[in-house]
Amino acid sequence: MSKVDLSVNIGPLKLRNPILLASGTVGYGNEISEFTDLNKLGGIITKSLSLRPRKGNPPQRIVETPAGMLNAIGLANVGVEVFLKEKIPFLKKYDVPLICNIAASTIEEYVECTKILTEEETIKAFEINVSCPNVREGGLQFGNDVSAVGKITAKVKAVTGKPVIIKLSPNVSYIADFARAVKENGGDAVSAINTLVGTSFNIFSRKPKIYNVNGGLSGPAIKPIALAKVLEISRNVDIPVIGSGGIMDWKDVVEFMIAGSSAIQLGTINFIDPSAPGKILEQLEEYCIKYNISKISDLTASYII
Amino acid sequence: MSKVDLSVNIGPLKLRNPILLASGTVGYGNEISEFTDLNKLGGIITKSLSLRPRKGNPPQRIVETPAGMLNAIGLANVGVEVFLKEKIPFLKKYDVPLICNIAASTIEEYVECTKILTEEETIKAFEINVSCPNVREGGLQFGNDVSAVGKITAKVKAVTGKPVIIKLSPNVSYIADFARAVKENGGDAVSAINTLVGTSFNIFSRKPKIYNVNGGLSGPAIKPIALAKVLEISRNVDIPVIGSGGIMDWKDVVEFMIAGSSAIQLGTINFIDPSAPGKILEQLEEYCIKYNISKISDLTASYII
Amino acid sequence: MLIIKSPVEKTIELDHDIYLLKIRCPEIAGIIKPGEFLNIRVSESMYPLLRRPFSVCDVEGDDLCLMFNIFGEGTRMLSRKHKGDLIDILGPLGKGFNIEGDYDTAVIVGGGLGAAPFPYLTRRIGSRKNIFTFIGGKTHRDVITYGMKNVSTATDDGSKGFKGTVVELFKSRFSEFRGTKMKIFGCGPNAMLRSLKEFCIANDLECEVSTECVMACGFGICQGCPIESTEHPEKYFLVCKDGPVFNVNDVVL
Amino acid sequence: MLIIKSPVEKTIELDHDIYLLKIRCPEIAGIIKPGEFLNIRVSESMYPLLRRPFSVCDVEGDDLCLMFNIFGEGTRMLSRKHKGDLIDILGPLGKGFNIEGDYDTAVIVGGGLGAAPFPYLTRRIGSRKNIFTFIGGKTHRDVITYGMKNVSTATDDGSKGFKGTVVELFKSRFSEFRGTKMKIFGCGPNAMLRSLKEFCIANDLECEVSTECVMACGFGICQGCPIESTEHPEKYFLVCKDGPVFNVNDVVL
Ligand SMILES: Cc1cc2nc3c(=O)[nH]c(=O)nc-3n(C[C@H](O)[C@H](O)[C@H](O)COP(=O)(O)OP(=O)(O)OC[C@H]3O[C@@H](n4cnc5c(N)ncnc54)[C@H](O)[C@@H]3O)c2cc1C
Ligand SMILES: Cc1cc2nc3c(=O)[nH]c(=O)nc-3n(C[C@H](O)[C@H](O)[C@H](O)COP(=O)(O)OP(=O)(O)OC[C@H]3O[C@@H](n4cnc5c(N)ncnc54)[C@H](O)[C@@H]3O)c2cc1C
Ligand SMILES: Cc1cc2nc3c(=O)[nH]c(=O)nc-3n(C[C@H](O)[C@H](O)[C@H](O)COP(=O)(O)O)c2cc1C
Ligand SMILES: Cc1cc2nc3c(=O)[nH]c(=O)nc-3n(C[C@H](O)[C@H](O)[C@H](O)COP(=O)(O)O)c2cc1C
Ligand code: FES
Ligand code: FES
Repeated sequence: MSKVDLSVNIGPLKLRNPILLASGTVGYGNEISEFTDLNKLGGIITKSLSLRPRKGNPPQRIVETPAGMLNAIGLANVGVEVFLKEKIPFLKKYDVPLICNIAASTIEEYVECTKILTEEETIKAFEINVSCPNVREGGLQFGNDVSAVGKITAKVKAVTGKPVIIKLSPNVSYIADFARAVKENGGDAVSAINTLVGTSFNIFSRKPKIYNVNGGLSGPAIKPIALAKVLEISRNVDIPVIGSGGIMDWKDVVEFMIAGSSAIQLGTINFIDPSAPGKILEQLEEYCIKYNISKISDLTASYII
Repeated sequence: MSKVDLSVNIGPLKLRNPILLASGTVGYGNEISEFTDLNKLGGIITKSLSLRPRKGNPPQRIVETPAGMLNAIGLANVGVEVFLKEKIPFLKKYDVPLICNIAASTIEEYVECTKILTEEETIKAFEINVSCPNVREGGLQFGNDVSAVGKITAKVKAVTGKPVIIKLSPNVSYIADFARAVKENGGDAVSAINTLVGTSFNIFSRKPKIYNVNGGLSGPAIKPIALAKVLEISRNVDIPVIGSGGIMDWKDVVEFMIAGSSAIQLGTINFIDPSAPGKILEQLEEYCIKYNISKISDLTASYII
Repeated sequence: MLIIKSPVEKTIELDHDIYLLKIRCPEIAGIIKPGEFLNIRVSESMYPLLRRPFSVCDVEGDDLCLMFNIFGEGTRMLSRKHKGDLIDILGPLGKGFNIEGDYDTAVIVGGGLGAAPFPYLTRRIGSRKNIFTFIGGKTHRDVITYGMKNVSTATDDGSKGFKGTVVELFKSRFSEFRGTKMKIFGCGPNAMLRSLKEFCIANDLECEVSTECVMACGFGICQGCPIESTEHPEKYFLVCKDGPVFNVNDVVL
Repeated sequence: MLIIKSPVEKTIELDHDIYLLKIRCPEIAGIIKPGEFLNIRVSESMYPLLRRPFSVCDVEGDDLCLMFNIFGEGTRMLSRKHKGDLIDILGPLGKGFNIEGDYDTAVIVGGGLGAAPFPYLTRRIGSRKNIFTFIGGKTHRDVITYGMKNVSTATDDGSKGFKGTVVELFKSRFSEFRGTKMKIFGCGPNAMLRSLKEFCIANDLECEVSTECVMACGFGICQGCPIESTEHPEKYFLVCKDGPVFNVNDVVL
């Protein structure tokens, strides 16, 4: 047994360590399981699921940018039904907390998805994506509207006894207001941040490189912004924060925890090095040993300001 | 004479070319004049000036981040009086349009500064900084409040006959709303974008690296975000946009113009290569010749979407 | 699928800005098939951020060969690797060409750097089938015939071989193959693949093509690389997992 | 101030992770003074983004020498430069040491890599003055005496020379200099400079110190490098323009 207590609590959700795999960056877990032992992770968050299958946007969906990438996948996913039938069985083979991420265009659809999925006992919590910049209806509009975020939180909480995490949009002036709305409406935690709206043009064709025009910016480029958002929530609202945005190594994990995160998500790094989650976990434990940190959760919001 | 017409109009302001030097990244012009011939530039924008001299924030003011940097200078500047007495004489020696950037903590202070400076005929236009993330009072609060931005625009316009450009904050959900407020209140143009709020921690001391905790993120990391903001304004509001955010070379200039900019500002690149403005100008002209663009202003908002 | 750091054996400039990189990597060399690809991290730093996909061009014993041209910053950095430099490889990835089957003549049609996967295909087909290769490019500078057999060339400007596209060249020579059981292997720009597809459908020819798409991960987790399916318009194939090689009838090009 | 791309002559590993880089750059070598610095772009790419400041360590004919330790990614990349690689240099920058003046003994006090500017200072003072050098570090690994004269060393752990700080060493030897007209030249970590300042003020010694600060531009346009002024608390000095060398009385350390 490890000498370090790596476990963390995200409200009622107990995780054996703070490393989660971010929604949309690990599919439904199959491929990445070849590189990282899912049984060791804190948890895995599914690609956003919608009530019905979504085809997603036509190509080009990806653009590399300086220290970042834009994506406009358009929430391509198999839908809740196929997910339960075809994807859950694989995930059941692992002892890893499964968090289902849900995306929808109406409040009713969020509720409907949650109702269906909450029956599946493998699912330990929900992450509600109110902040995807890549779908025209719903998505962004919800994420940038405090009262809509509050309402979604309350309605989803009403149909499930499992922890509900709201994934916040960074494309707002004061993200703490949104975290407060989540708390006041019974939400258990927030994830911060989703991607930032960005675009890129081909200067010869004068067309946007991304079919959908805008995409979501992720990767190390956004790390300073993500850290500021996490800190803002941590200093203003008493709610657990799951940090994400450009985490590439164990040092970034520590930085996000210091800034106020109870746990963190690895996203873009999985594309570059799918064995990183396992490695980061080991290095994090080494760091704790070296610096005499007996409980990693002591790092959370340990900033000295 | 050049075969290419590089001149651009920013509302009533005619510039010989679209290359401006961004506020806070060239001081008052002295040092950079050793590397780039100011007489060739489209214009130069001063460091933000305030009514009284400001000492600025204690160190550390700068942090490098992936493909970007955070700064929290805190609007250190000599104040309008010393500027007029000691800095203007140097700038008068050059034939370069001078745009004065003004920062303030109250609407009255913006008005007061403008009143004093508008008397100086060397000053061709004003850029009103409502979006500095590095001062506690004023700054950000104004920039994220549509009605405040509208009010500042109207009040400043009332005391000067010179073009007024409002420099917008990117730390908002819908920047076009702010551009619209500028237009409706008589503003002549908007600059987009100022820096994004970010932070960074020393993981060993657990202190923010920046004394001021948060800083403003600039450089190539923010380019996709800046382009999306410029495009959003261009598609929604009929007002000239001066683009900025991570421009490093002539290709970036073209990309910002295609996305909707009438002119652009070079910021962080000046620190890395103070001879870049001159080089970029030459390369831009070569590009126009090669691709038969006889008027560079035809690039503005030439996106095909 | 492996992630492995392997040493460069040799960097050869085949032609102006066209390179062949040999990497000692027995682990992948032993299992990779023609048409499969590798996703390569060209720098340890965050610049560039994403891996770059390259077809396996050839396998020589323990060595993997890649062929590429300098396109942007990533390929430029790759071209500067020296013997002994370690390359971070993720692979083998994707579904390659099916070289088995009921045909006696393999016709290879490549455009520009689309020739990259064919030296290895040629090697693996060996002498079991007849091989005819058609390679095209804009000018003679874009025509790469490294490692291929029975090559005819075409250039848009006529500076080398047939004047016209490589598909036109193939059409003009098509009668020579009458009576043989053919299978076509194509790789190149989309426009070329589209006209190849048309011709193959019109003449009822079996044809596999290798497609390209901007990728983030290369192994199915990002959903970044969709290609329209003919049979299932309600969902996309993924180029990196379901391809990059497809039967030409299965995808909308 | 020049921006110039100059070829590496030689990279020497002086000690574990401590390097000396010689760059052929007659343009700057001919004009730079001790204590002035260079702002160096370690990569053509955007990573790292900003230049890195380094004191001129020495000038040998047309060659500029830098001395540095591997601190982060930028210095790591710099340590890997080979002969002929071009280095993008901005310089000379800042205000250096004033070696003229009414003193007969130069006492150099350096901590760790704070020794970097002193070989050139030593060379330029030459035999016109007496030179005594005190160099300290945490352990013997941090004590660099390259290019210096009359050196005494101190280490915190006593693994080399005097056991204690370099300022304590200087104090313990201070009586030797009684009667001479001294000028102190200091460079090193802030804590060391602070205690040096205290001692110099207490003993009314003339002292110049070279300071450090994170910089973006290095030549006065970003306002990124403030240092508190003793005389003008209402404004900051800029380390890059008004320094990096200051009279110890003029700045709050
Ligand atoms: C399955 C597959 C196999 C390939 N095999 C080869 C090969 O054998 N030889 C070869 O020269 N090229 C091949 N390519 C194209 C090669 O990946 C690109 O030329 C390369 O990524 C360009 O990188 P860069 O940094 O030089 O260019 P940049 O333009 O700087 O790259 C920017 C981004 O665009 C992507 N990109 C640019 N061009 C392409 C392209 N044509 N296809 C996909 N993504 C692109 C890059 O991966 C990167 O994410 C292949 C592509 C795919 C998808
Ligand atoms: C005027 C001056 C002269 C210097 N002379 C020398 C010298 O001769 N030899 C030497 O080894 N070092 C010297 N330094 C420190 C040197 O600049 C840093 O060690 C170097 O920038 C570290 O870069 P990095 O990429 O390896 O580290 P990183 O930590 O990756 O750098 C990140 C950022 O922090 C900045 N930074 C990190 N450490 C320092 C520091 N100590 N001072 C200022 N900025 C820092 C970098 O410039 C960069 O912007 C000098 C600094 C200044 C200001
Ligand atoms: C290709 C891609 C697809 C994504 N899809 C989703 C998604 O379906 N639902 C969601 O909530 N977030 C999605 N995200 C956002 C990530 O979960 C994460 O919040 C974001 O990428 C920031 O973290 P990173 O910088 O570590 O990638 C996606 C991100 C990427 C790059
Ligand atoms: C060090 C620094 C200081 C700045 N100071 C100011 C300022 O005083 N007033 C202002 O309006 N913008 C200021 N800016 C913002 C720039 O003018 C510009 O809008 C921003 O940096 C984005 O452009 P870039 O990515 O090209 O640097 C500053 C930026 C930097 C990096
Ligand atoms: S490239 Fe990621 S799924 Fe194909
Ligand atoms: S580093 Fe830019 S002003 Fe000193």
